[in-house]
Amino acid sequence: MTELVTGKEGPAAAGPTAEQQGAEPTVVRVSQWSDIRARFFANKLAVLGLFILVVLVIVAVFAPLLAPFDPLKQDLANTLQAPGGDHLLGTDSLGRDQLSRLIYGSRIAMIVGMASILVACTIGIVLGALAGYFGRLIDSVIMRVADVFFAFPLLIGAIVVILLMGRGVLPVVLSLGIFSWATFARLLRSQILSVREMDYVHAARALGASQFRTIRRHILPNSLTAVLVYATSNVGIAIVAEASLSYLGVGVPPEVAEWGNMIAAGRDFMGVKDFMWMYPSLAIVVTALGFVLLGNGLRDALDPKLR
Amino acid sequence: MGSDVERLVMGRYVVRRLGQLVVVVLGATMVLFACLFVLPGDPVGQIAGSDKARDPAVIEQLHKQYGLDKPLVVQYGSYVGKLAKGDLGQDYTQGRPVTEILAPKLLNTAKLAVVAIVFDVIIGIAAGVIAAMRRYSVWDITVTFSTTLAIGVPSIVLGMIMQWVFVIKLGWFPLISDGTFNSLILPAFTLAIIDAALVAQIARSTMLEVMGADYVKTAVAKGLSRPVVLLRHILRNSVIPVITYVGISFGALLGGAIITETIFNWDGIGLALVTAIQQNNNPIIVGVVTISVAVFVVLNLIVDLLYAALDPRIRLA
Amino acid sequence: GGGDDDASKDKGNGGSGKAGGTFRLGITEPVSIDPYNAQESEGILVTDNLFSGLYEPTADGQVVPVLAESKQVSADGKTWTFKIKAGTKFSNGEAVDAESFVRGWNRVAQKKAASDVAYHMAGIAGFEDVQSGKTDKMSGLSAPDATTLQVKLSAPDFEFDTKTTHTVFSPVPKVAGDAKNAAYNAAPIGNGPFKMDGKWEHNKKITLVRNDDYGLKKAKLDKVEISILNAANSANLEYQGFQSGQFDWARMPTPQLKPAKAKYEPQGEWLELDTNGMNYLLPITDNGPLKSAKAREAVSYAIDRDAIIAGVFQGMQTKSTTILPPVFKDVYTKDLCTSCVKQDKAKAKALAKEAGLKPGTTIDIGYNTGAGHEEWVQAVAQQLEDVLGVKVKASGKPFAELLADQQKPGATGAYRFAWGADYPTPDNFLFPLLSTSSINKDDSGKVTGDNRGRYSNKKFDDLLSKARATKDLPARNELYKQAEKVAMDDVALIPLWNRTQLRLVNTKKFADVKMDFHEDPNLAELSLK
Amino acid sequence: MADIEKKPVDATPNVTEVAKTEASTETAAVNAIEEPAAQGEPIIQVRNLVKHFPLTQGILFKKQVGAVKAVDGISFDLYAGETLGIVGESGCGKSTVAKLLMLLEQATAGEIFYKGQDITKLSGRALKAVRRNIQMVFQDPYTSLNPRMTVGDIIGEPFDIHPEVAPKGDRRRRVQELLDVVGLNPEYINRYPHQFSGGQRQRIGIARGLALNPEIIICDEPVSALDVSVQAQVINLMEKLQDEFNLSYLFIAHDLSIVRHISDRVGVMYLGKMAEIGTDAQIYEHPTHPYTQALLSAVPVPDPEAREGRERIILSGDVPSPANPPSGCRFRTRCWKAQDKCATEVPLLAVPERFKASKTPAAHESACHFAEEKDVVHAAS
Amino acid sequence: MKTNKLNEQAEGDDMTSAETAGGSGPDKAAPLLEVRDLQVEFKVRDNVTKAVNGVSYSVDAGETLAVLGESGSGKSVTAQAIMGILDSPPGRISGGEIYFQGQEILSMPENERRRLRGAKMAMIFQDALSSLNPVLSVGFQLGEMFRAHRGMSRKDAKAKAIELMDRVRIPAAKQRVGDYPHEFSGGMRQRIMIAMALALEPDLIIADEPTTALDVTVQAQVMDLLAELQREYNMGLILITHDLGVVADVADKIAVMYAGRIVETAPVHEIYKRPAHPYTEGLLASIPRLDQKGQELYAIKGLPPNLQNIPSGCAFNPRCARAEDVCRTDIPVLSQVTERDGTELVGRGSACHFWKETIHG
Ligand SMILES: Nc1ncnc2c1ncn2[C@@H]1O[C@H](COP(=O)(O)OP(=O)(O)OP(=O)(O)O)[C@@H](O)[C@H]1O
Ligand SMILES: Nc1ncnc2c1ncn2[C@@H]1O[C@H](COP(=O)(O)OP(=O)(O)OP(=O)(O)O)[C@@H](O)[C@H]1O
Ligand SMILES: [Mg+2]
Ligand SMILES: [Mg+2]
Repeated sequence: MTELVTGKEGPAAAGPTAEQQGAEPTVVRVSQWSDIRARFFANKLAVLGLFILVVLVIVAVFAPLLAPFDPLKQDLANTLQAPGGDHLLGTDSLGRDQLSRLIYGSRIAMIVGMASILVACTIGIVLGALAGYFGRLIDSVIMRVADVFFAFPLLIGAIVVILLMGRGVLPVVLSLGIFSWATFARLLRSQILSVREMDYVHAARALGASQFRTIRRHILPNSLTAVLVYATSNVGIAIVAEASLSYLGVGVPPEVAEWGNMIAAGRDFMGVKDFMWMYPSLAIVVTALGFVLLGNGLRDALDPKLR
Repeated sequence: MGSDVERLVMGRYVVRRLGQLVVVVLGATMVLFACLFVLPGDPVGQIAGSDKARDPAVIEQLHKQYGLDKPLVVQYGSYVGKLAKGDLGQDYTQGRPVTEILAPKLLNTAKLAVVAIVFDVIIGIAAGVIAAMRRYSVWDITVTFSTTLAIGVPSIVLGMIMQWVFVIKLGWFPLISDGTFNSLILPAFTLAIIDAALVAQIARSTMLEVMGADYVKTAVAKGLSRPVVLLRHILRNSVIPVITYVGISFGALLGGAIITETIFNWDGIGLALVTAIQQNNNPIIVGVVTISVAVFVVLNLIVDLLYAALDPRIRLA
Repeated sequence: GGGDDDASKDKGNGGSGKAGGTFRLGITEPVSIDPYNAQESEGILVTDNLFSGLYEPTADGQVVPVLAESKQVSADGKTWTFKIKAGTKFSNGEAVDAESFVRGWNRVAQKKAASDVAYHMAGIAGFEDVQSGKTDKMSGLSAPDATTLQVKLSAPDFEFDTKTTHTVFSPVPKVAGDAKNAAYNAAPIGNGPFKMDGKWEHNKKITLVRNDDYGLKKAKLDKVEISILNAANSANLEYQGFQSGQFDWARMPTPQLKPAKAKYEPQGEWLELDTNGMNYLLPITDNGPLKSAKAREAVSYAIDRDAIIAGVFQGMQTKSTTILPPVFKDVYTKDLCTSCVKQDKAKAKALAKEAGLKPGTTIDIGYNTGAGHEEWVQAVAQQLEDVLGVKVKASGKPFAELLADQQKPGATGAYRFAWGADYPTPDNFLFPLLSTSSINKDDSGKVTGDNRGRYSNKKFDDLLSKARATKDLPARNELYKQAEKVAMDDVALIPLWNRTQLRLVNTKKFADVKMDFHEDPNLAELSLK
Repeated sequence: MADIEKKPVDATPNVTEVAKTEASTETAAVNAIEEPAAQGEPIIQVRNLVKHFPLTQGILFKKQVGAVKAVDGISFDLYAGETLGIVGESGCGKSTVAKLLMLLEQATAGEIFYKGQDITKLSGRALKAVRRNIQMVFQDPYTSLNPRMTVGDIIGEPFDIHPEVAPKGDRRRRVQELLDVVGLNPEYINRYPHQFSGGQRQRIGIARGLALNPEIIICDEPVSALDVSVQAQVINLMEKLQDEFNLSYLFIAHDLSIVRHISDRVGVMYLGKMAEIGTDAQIYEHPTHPYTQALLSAVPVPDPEAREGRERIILSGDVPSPANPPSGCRFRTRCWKAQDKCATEVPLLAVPERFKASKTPAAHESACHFAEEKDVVHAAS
Repeated sequence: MKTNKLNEQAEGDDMTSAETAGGSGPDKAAPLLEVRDLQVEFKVRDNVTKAVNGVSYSVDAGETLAVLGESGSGKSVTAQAIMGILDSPPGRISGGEIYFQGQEILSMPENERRRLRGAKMAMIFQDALSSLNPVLSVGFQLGEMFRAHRGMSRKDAKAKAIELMDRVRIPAAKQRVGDYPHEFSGGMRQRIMIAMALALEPDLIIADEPTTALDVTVQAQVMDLLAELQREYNMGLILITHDLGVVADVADKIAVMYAGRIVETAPVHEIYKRPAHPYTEGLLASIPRLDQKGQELYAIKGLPPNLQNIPSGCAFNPRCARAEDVCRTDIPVLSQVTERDGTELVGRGSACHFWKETIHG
C-alpha cells in the first residue's frame, strides 16, 4: 500500500499503517446483532419479559401434557369448587377445571395475539411500503383509507367485523388485524420517507441498483425495526383486545377455554367466587406485561441513539 | 406577522380538514353499511327480546318505515342525506330517533371521557415530570415500574379489580352508576389509567429530551430561576407531544369505553353499542360508529390546531 | 272459571294494609308503555297499571272481570257482547265507554301502528283490512250504546274474553290520537289505578301516582317510582339496590341466588313462583337428525336436567315435564313427559340407535348470545355428546340471526326456545307452537309462524280445533290435555325447565305483595304495613 | 495530485460545441459510453440544467402552488482527468447539481452530455453503463453507509449490481483490495459501519465509489463532516486516487481553501445559478464577480499577520429564498454595486466584454453586469 | 522529569489549588476568570467518559481567549462547567476550581451562582436555532433577561429587547420583536443570541463555536459584530472553535485542547509561526491555505482518541511522530516554553515532553 499520509515536515516515515489507524482499542469484533443481543440481555426487565413469554409458549405448546384435566370436561356435580384439592384453581360453573382452562387459554392467547399482529403487519407493511416508496396518488389513496381504519376505535372496528363473520378464532384474528394495520402502515411509511432520503439509498441508486433491490436491501431493513418493535409490544395489546372481545361476548365461542371467556363467566361471581375471574385476569396481566417488557427491551436494544 | 393572512391560511386548513372528516366519516359508514347489509337475519323480523316472529304485515310495514325495502345503495344514500342534517335515523326497537336515544348516552360517555382525560393528563404529566426531574432516583424507578405495570394491566382486569376492591370490599363507591360524580370516579379512572401511564412515559421522555435541549441550557445560562426554567421553558415544550398523544388516544378511549362502560354499567354509547349488537339494532350501531369516528376526526383537528397554537413552528398547510 | 259474570268480585286484600307509601323498583327500558305496543313484562307493568280493560288475569291463570259487567257469546262463538261498567273515567275526566274501547282497539290494528301485539286482535272481523291499510276501523267492532261493546269475530273463538286480558285491549281516550302520537306514547292518559307523574324519561325513570279518581277499587300506594336500569346487568343493579334499601322489589343475578335465598327467605322477603312460561329445546321435526320422534326422545332422555339445575342454576329452577306450565292448574299433568323425569342413558342410547343417531351425526344447537344461555347450552351439548356419542355444534348468535336460522328452509337440529303465555289459556301455547297452521311457510319456504319446529300432526290439529269450538271450559280443557299428550308423545318439544321467577320483596315495609301474571308486583293491591 | 494543463483562458463552456453522438441503438449508446475518454477532452457537458422542486398543496390531488428553484439554468464542462470545484453558500443548489448529474433527481429542463450522449434521456442498459462510470461520495459518512450491511457487503454491492465487472469468485478479493487502496485494514471486511470513525467511514464510501472503476466521481462535501485533523488524510487520499486511476472529480464544498487546494477549475454558485467559473488562479486571484469577491474576503485566513491589512467585504442581509429569488441578477439584493439594470436584466455567464480582448486572467466567465477585477486574497501583501 | 511526577500525583486526586497548572504566564492581578485543573467526567451506562482532565486557563477583561481543538476534545464541556450548565447527571465536576473575579464559583450556593449567570457571564451557543426556545418570541426571550435580573415589567423588558435587537442590527426590530426564532435567518438568530448575551453587559462572554453553523459570508458579519461589541464593552471573551482561520482574526491568545487537556497555550501571533506541540503543529500544517496551493497536505495520522479509553501517557502519542517511550508512560504537564536561550516566552506553555524539539526544530 502506498503511503497516504505524508507531510512537509514528514514525521520520519513513521509507517502509518492501516492496522494502526483502525485498531480502535474499544471496538470489539462484534456483529450488529450480537451487539443488540448483548444490550438486550443486559436489560433485566427485558429478560424477565422474554422469560415470561418463553414460559407461556412452552405452556401453550405442551398444554395437553401440562393440563391435569380436559379443559372442556364438565362435571356438573362439582361446579364452582374453590381452589384446592383435585382442582388446584377450582372449577367453573360447569365444573370444568380452571387450571386446565387457563393452560389451554394460553394457546388461544398466543395464536390470536401473534396471528392478528401478523395480519396487521402484513397489510400494514405492504400498504405502508407502497405508500412510502411510491408516494403521490398511491400514497394519498392508501393514507386516506388508513385514516378511515385508524378512526375506528380498535374494539368497535373488531366488533363490526365479527358481527359480519360470526364468532370464532379466525374472525377475531382477522378483525383485530384489519383494524390495526393502519398504524403499522403509517409507521412504516414515515420510516420509509425518512430512510428513502438517506444517502445510502441514493448511493445504491447511483450504483444502478434496481428499485426492487433498493427496497429490499436498503429501505426495508432500515425501516422495519421500528415496525417490529411496535409489533412486539402490540402482541400484548392484541391479546388484551381478544380477551376483551370474549368478555363482551363477541370473541371466540364461550365454551372455548380462553381467558376473556373465563373472566366473563366469573364476572357475575364477583364477591362470591372471586377465584373465577382472578386467575385468568392474572394470566392476562402477566402475558401483557411480558410483551410490554419485551417490546420495551427491544426498543431500547435497537435504538441507535443508545448505542 | 400578517395575522389576516394567517387566519386565512388557518381557515382554509380547517375547511380542508373538515373535508377530510367528511371523507373519513363517509368511508367509515360505507364500510359499516356494507358489513351490516351482509349480515344474516332480518333486523326487524322479531319482536324485541322474545322468540316470537313478527307478523309479516308488521314486518312489511316496518321495512317501509325504516326504508329496509329499498336497495342498499338507496338506503346508504338516504342515510347520508339525513346525516348531513344531523339525523341518524330511527332505532328498531322503539322507533325513536337515534340522536335522541344516543344524545344522553353520548353525554354520559363524554363525561366519562373528559374526566378520564383529566385524570390522564394530571396523573400522567405529574408522574412524568417527577420522574424526569429526579432521574434515576427512587421516584423515577417507581414511575417507570408502575407505568409499565399499568400498561400491562388490561382494563377488563383493572375494572374488575377496582370494582371488587372499592365497591364490594370497601364499599366506597356505588355499584349503580347513577351518573353522579361519585359513580364516575372508578370507570373514569379505569379508562384513564393505561393512557395516564403512556402519558407519563411520553411526558418523561420528552421532558428529558427538552431538558437536554440547547434552549434549556440557554435559559439556565441566562440565570433564570429553576421554577421559571421548568414551567416556561421545559414544561411548555414538553406538553406538545403529550397533547398530540392525548388527541390520538381519544379514539382508543372510545374503544376502551366499551369495556369500562360494560364493567361499570355506565350508560354511554359503548354500552349502547354492545346492547345494540345483541339486538341487531343497526341504526344504533351505525350511529355509534359514525359518532365515534366523527368525534375522533374532529378531536384530531382540534389537536392539530392546538398544536399549531402552542408551537409556532408548525405551519398548517 | 273465567266465565264468571261477577264484576264486583273483591280481590280480597281485606284492608289489612295502610294507604300511602312509595314503592320503588328497577326495570329495563321498555319498548313501549302505550297499550298499542306494550309487550314485555316491563312495559306491561306500566301499561297495566295505567289502564284497566275488560278482564284481567290472575297470577294463577284465572280470568277476572274488571270493567266488564257481563259478557255474552253467540252459539257459533263468533259474536261477543260485553256490558261495560258505567261511570268510570279516564284520568283526564273523559268517560270510559264502549266507544273508547273501539277507539283503542282500532288504534292498535292500524297499519301505521305496526304494533307487535296487534296480532292478538287477528280474530276480529275486519282486522286484515285495517292491517293492510284499506280502512282504519275494524268492521267487527261496534258500540251500540255507551255501555255495550259488540265484537264480531271472523272465526269461532270461545276464549275471546280471555284474550282481552292483554293490555293491548285497553280503552283509550280521545286525546290518544293514533298510535304514532309521540306525546301520548310518552305519557299515556289511562283509566287505571295509577296515572303518570310527568312523562317517561327514557332510560331514566317512570313515576306513577295513585289515580284518586279511579272508578274501581283504588290503589293504596301513593306513588311508584320505577327506575330504568341498564339492560346489561339490571339484575345485579336491582339486587344491589334492594340490599342498599333503594328498591323494594328486585331480581337477582344467578350467582347470587343461593346466598340471597339463604339470607332473605327466613326474613320472608323471598318470593318464588313458577309463572306462565317454559323453556324448551325446539327440535326441527321435519328435517335433520331430530326428524324422528325417537331421536328427540333420545335427546330428551340424554339430558340430565337435575344436574344442570343443580350445577348451573344452583337449584333455583324447576324441571319441566310438560308442555303447558303448571300455572294452568286445570290442565297441568305432571310428568307427562316421561323422558324428562330423569336422565336415562341406557334408554337414550337405545332410542338413538333406533333413530339412527350415531357417532358422526352432528346436531346443531342454536342459541342467542348475551342472555345467559351460554352455560346450560354447553352443559346440554356435552351431555348429548357423552350419552349419544354424537357431535353437538352449539352456536351462539344475535337474536335476529338466530331467528333467521330457525326460519330458513332446511334448518336442522335444535334451538333454544322459550314461550310465555300472553293470556291464561293453554291454546296460547299449543296453537302457536305446535299447530300445523302456525308453520306458515311463505313462498320461499321460510317459516314465518311461531311453529318453527315444523311439528305437524293431524290428530293434534284436530283436537285443537275441536277445543277451540267448545264453549264449555272444562270440556275444552280436557281437549287441550289430550292435544298436549299427543304432542308430548311425539316429543314435539323437549321441555327443559319451567320459568321460575325469584324476587326479593320488601315485606318489612309493604304488605300483600304478590307477583302477578306478568311477573310484576301487584301494585294496585299491595299496601303499606 | 493531478497535473492537468490549465485550460485555455478563453475556454467558455457556454460557447463550446457539444460533440453530440447520436446513438441509434442501445448497444451503440453503450459502446459510446464505454469508449475511454481522452485526457483533456470534455467528458461531461452540462447545458442549461434546471431543477425546480414543486411546492404542493391538496388532500387527495395535489396541486402545485410554486417551486423552489434549486438549480436554475446552469452550464459547465468537466474535462477528463480534472477536478472542478463548486463552491457556494448553503442552499445554493450544489447538492442538487450533484444529484442531477447522478441522475438521482429528474432534471426539470436542460441536458447533461456524457461523452456526447444526453444521459437524462437514457434508460436500461445504457443508463446502467453510465452509472458504472459516474460515482458519488457523499457528505455525511454517517448516513451514506447502510447501517445494517457489513463493510464487505457495502463495498461489494456494486459487483452484485454489475456482475460483469468482477466474477463472483473474485469479488471478495476485489473488496479487500479496495479496502487496501483506501487505507483500511482488509480484515475489516466483516465489520459494520458503526464500528468505524467518521474518517474511516468516508474511506469506505470512497472504496464503494471506486469499485466499478468509474471515470468520474462526484464528491458532495466529502470532508465537511470530518474532524480537522482527519480532513487532510481524506483529501490526500482523493488526490492520490485521482492520479492513480485517472479520475475526474466534481468537488463540491463550502470551504474555499480546500476547494482551491484540490481543484483545477472552480465554479461559484449563488442561488441556483453559476456566478463565475474559471481556473483556480483566475477565481482566487482575479475574481470579477462581486459575490466571489465577498466570499473570498470573508474566508478567515489562518494567519494573524495577514488580518490587519486585509480588506473585508461584509455583505449585508441574508441569502434570499430560492422559492422566490430576486429579479434580474440574483445577487443584487446584497451587492454593493447594484444598479437599476441589475434588477431588470439577468446577467449572462460569459467572459466580460471589457476583458475579452486582453489576455489577463480576469478574462474568464462571470455573470455580472459590472464585472471588475479585485484581488481580495492578496490584498494584504 | 520532575514536572511529570508532580502531575501524576495531581492525577491521583489531591492537588491543592495553589498549584496552578503549568507555567501559564506571569502572575498578574487576579484575572477575570481563572480555571484551575478542571476535571469533568460523564457517566454513561457502565462507562465513564473523561471529557475534561485537568484544564487550566485564564482570561482577562478585554481579552479574547480562543480555545481550539477538534471535536470531542472537551471545549464545550469546559465552557459549560464554567457557566454551571453541565448536564448532571450524567456529568460531574470531579476536580478543580474556577475563579471568577477572584471568587471561587464552584463552591458557591446555587442561588448566588444563578445571579452571576447572564448578568456577569454569558454564553453564546453554536446552533442558535436550537438554543432559542422555539415556542417563545425572541422579544420575550430577550426581555426575560431584564425581568429575571432587573425585575423589569413586561413592557419595559420589551422596549429593552427592541433596543437590543437594534444594537445587533436586526432590521425593523420593532416589528419583529414578536416573531419566533424560526422566522429569522441563521445569521439573525445568531445575532439575537449575541444580543441576549450582551443584554446585561456582562464581564465575560463565552462563545461556543458561534459561527460554525453559518454560511461563510454571514459568518463574517457575525464575528465582526461580536468582536466590535466585545471591544466596546471591554469584556473578556472565550471563543471556542476549531476553525484556525477565525482564531487568527480575533483572538489574543490561544489554548489548544486535545483529549480533555490543554496541550498548548500561546499568544495568537506566535502559535502560527512556532507551534510548541506536535498536535498544534499538525493542525496548522494540515490546513490548505488560499494562497499556498501546490503540495500534498500534511495530515496527522491516526484517529482522534476515544475518551473512554484514553491512551496512557501523552494522549497524543499514538498519532505523534516524535513519540518515544516516555510519551507512552508519562503524562506531560503544561510547562513554560522558553527560547533556546532560556528566556521565558510570555504566555506560552506546552504539554509535550519534547516541546523543545518541536519549537526549535
Ligand atoms: N427534495 C427537495 N424538495 C424540495 N426542495 C429541495 C429538495 N432538495 C433540495 N431542495 C431545495 O433546493 C435548494 C438547494 O438545495 P441543495 O441541497 O442543492 O443546496 P446545497 O447548495 O447543497 O446546500 P448545502 O450547502 O446546505 O448542502 C434548497 O433551498 C433546498 O431547500
Ligand atoms: N451530556 C453529555 N453526556 C455524555 N457525554 C457527554 C455529554 N456532553 C459531552 N460529553 C462528552 O464529553 C466529551 C467532550 O465533549 P465537548 O462537547 O466538550 O467537545 P467539544 O470539544 O466541544 O467538541 P465539538 O467541537 O464537537 O463541539 C465528548 O466526548 C462527549 O461525548
Ligand atoms: Mg448540499
Ligand atoms: Mg462543542
